[in-house]
Amino acid sequence: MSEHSSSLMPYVLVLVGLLALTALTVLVALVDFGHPWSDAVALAIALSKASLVVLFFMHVKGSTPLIKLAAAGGFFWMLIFFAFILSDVLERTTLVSGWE
Amino acid sequence: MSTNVAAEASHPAPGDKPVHYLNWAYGVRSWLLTTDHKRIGILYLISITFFFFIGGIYATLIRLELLTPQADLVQPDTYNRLFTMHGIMMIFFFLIPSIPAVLGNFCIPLMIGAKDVAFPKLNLASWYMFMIGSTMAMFSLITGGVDTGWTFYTPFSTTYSNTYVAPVAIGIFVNGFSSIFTGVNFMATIHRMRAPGMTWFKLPLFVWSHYATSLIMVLGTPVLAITLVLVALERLFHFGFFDPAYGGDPVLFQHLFWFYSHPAVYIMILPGMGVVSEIIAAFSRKPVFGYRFVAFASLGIAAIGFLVWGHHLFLSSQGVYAGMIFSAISMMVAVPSAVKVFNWMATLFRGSIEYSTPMFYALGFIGLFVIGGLTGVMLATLGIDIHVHDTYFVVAHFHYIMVGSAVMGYLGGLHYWWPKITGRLYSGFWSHLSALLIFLGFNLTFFPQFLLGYLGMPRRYHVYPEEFQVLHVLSTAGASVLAVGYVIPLVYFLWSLKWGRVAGDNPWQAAGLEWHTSSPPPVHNFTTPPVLAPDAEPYHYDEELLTGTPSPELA
Amino acid sequence: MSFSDFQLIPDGASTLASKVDALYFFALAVSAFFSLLIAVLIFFFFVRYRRRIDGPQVGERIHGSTPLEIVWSAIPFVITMVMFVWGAMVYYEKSQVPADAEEFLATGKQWMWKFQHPEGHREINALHVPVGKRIRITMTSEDVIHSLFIPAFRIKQDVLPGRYTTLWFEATRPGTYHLFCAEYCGAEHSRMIGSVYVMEQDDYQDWLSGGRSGLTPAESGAALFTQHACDTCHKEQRTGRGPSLHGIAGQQVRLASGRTLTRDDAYLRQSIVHPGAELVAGYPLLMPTFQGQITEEGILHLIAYLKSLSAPAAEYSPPIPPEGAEQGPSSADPSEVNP
Amino acid sequence: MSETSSVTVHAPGLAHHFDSYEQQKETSLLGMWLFLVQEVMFFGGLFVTYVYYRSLYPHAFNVGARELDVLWGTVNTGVLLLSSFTMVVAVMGAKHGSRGGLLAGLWGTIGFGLLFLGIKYVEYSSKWEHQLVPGLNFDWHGEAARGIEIFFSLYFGMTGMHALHMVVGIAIMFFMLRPAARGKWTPENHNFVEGFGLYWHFVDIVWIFLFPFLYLIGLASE
Repeated sequence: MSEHSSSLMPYVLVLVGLLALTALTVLVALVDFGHPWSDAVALAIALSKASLVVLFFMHVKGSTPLIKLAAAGGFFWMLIFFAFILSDVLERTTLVSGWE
Repeated sequence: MSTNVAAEASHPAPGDKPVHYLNWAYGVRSWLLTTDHKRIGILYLISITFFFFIGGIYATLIRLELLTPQADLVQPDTYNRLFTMHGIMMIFFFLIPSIPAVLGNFCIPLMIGAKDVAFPKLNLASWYMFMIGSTMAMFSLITGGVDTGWTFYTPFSTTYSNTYVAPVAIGIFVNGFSSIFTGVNFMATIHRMRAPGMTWFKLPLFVWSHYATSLIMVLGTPVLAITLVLVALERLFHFGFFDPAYGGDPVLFQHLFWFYSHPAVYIMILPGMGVVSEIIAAFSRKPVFGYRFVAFASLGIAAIGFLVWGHHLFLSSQGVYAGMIFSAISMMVAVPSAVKVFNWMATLFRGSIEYSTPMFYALGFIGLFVIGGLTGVMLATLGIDIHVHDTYFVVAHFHYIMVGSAVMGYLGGLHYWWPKITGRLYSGFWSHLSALLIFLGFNLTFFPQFLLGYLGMPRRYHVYPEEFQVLHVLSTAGASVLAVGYVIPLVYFLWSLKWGRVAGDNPWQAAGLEWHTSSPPPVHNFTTPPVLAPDAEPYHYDEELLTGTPSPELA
Repeated sequence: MSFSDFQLIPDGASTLASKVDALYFFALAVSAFFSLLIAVLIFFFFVRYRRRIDGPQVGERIHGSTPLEIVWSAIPFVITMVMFVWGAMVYYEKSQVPADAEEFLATGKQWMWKFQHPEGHREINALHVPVGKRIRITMTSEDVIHSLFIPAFRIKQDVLPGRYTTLWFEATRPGTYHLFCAEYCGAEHSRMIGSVYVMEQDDYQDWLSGGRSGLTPAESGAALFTQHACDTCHKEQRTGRGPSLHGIAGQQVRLASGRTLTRDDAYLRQSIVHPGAELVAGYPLLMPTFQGQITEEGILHLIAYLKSLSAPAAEYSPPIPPEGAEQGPSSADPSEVNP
Repeated sequence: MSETSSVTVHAPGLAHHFDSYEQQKETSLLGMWLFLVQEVMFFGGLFVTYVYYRSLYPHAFNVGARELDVLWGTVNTGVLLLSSFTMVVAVMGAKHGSRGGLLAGLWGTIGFGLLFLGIKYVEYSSKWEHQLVPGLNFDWHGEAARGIEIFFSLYFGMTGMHALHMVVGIAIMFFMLRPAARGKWTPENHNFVEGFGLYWHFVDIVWIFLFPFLYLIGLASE
């Protein structure tokens, strides 16, 4: 593990960034970007915030490859889980005009 | 490997009673508060044996009822509770913990040369979670049982069933954490606790298969947990999640349920495959053919096995193309499975094969797994599944995998490591006999069910058309043989504890670190921590190894 | 056919049956080959390489062979892909409902099957069908999930509440065959069974004319339409408070939320049971919910009626319901329906 | 783990089955991360249910979300982010042997955590008054009622599971206060504090995703 200095300053900056992104996500929610884009923007901001927390607060930046793998692996597997379940529902709702 | 191991087992001075993990402390407290992985393995062994026989009693009643086409032994309500509780007991409280929590717990630290698992307290917590979860399930059993089938399909489970669904669901939820804790523990142990020199490709294949199993436990079990929470919320508070009456979609439940419950089958079978690799190598006295391929096949089965759950939904009104994707991926599980079988065959080739009980179980495992696996491919074939879905064909298929393979693997492993666990040998004659009875009884029980399935006999029927009776009678006859076969080991294992011959440290003259400590092992596994030489290899058998007493079953 | 004869393969009585069987026999042959291969190898090696007192005490140290691994990975891969493609073709055929198939209706409920013929005949736990005709069954459930399974036709489809599923077949051999519920549905699951009677077409016509036919689904739907006073708002021309329902089935519709949907059976069902779920653009939510007031069968009838309403409303004349259908409906007071 | 010399006299805080602090620390961090992977899949099940029903009832979800209070949601997001920061303070305190820093961080986190739950309570009770609690007290007149019922089932399911994780976390922190004051955690071994910090940050991340997808959807289009 990397030895950081005892300064809290970097974490304060991260906190400020997180609060700013929170404000940003509320503000852009007031703008209508059209169907997929509003969600995409909200998701992008949420992912940025989560990345900040994971990398700095949870010290993944500077940790061993194994820890990085565990962190990324969990997220990756959840994406697979999403992709396969949604492959069914999206087929039924959009490709074939199915039940609503 | 023995020549490469720095530390040999300690042999106390003659006349001195050796201190080991079983006798260093006595009393209930020393067991219930133990953090020793070996003692926790024993705790699990006792608990799951109990649930195995409870589940077996249900199975017996089911088979007796099905002797005749009419409902003459039990009423429909009772029958539905019987097969539900049989499934729940056997799957969640016996099969899933069986090999990992008993043999894996006992052997993995020994095999990798560690003093204990990474998180000994978590290991104990896992057993307590198991006990709490199983107690809740037992509570439901005593107060009237559950009739939803072990699959809890909605909206039947959330709205229409009048039985104790919620306590059982919560029991399985709690028990899920026992599984998750075990998985986390094994993964951390295998990553971080290996002895110096024990590199990844020197690990026994049993450890590899448990690594793959742990992946499934960690990635899959939480999804079942949250699904059962949603079922409980819908049932208890009428939150809308799965019942169409509230706008929900019951097919989503099936997706979520099978996301765990299909890979759960691999939680049962992968450790069994690990056991078979160990046994085949030990009793052919050969390295496992294609070691790396067998190791990666375990990971391959775990990874691909996660992406095939949709084959349970081919007829649930899942999308046609989604069904095809799931079918194609399901087929691919056949490849790593076949790789394992062929490698085991090649391991037997030019071996020095010993006729022993663990070997009988291992070979029985392979034969039954081949049948179970190939019929699994048939079920994954969309065109065949239209007809055999939800029939006895499915019942026969998964019993070939879960009982034919997983239970044979478990019993094989138990016979293989019993001398290490207890320091005693069991009766050769009785163990051969019971292995034979189990193999024959199993096939007589479940092979007719393939035929029944293709004839169209649906699952979960307690009355059925008369033309199916002949095959049902055969099946019940087989079940009675199977039952005898399962009771015999209970007797001779218990008998061996007191009267069995003393095993010695390495009765099979097997390679592997676990055989290089005393039987039963000392409290901290090794008197001197083992170190592997750089040129050490797994399953290294040569004439030098064969010192000491000859194998007990040959003698 | 005789039930007492012992069989290993069930009777096949549909066009699909021979296709499923052919695939099954292929898979069976593959499975038998590999099972026997492994069994023979086990026995042969077990005997040939058994440890003898005077023989080698350890096995030969063979570590592996990558070419062999590739070969025995490729063989199962190729075979399973053949099975996948073949199986997918059969499945695709099963899932593509022919457009010209006659539409039967089925509802499952704990624990019985209710069928209705296009001519209006109703049956419970029995289904009479003509040989050589394509028939599709539109199915739904009143309660839990069921599954309609006719082994002789090698056909099965889950029946879900709140959703329509379809199963189609063409019977090829007259006879009496089993009909099962294959999805566990509660206490009397194993008694949710019946018989399928496949008849020669002439016999079927005789059977149809012999029984009391009752109303066709569309006629029953028309009766329900007036009985529930739907016609007070949904008029033929766009003069009512609700949209005209003539010729809408299967057409695109723009919703208040801005999306466009096809008005298929599922949409029509939802619009009756939960009118507010997806509002048509331009119409306020005035319609009350009919959840629990009309049976699933009745909803199927209403949909059949809506589908029978043709688009050119100008020349349209309403179908004349047969005698007996009008008493109930006409007596209903339109003012009772409070929007 | 490369060290072969077994430690006969164990150092304080080093469990018997580990050879070094290094091995113990790495192992405990790995174990915690694996536990979090499990948590990801647990909440993943909830999120997939959300996405599934949102694709079925897009309009109803937008309408339902308008019943939530964006202001309270935003404030709570800020509160939770602050609690994550105080958790960092606690871990830093433990790492540098500062008992005061550790205790201040823990108290701060407990305080913000309780504040979050308090605001959540205010929100929940207003949903109860507006008859928006599915099953128990739900009455919605107007369009898209069924989709809205599902939305609120998910709202309570997801925020409830999240709140439950916070309650567990706060309870654990109360149990950590005494050992923290007594100096149980040293710069060599504060793995428990660090592992708990990971847990707390994870709970924060869950909220980071819950907030926009429950509170902010359809804000512009409806």
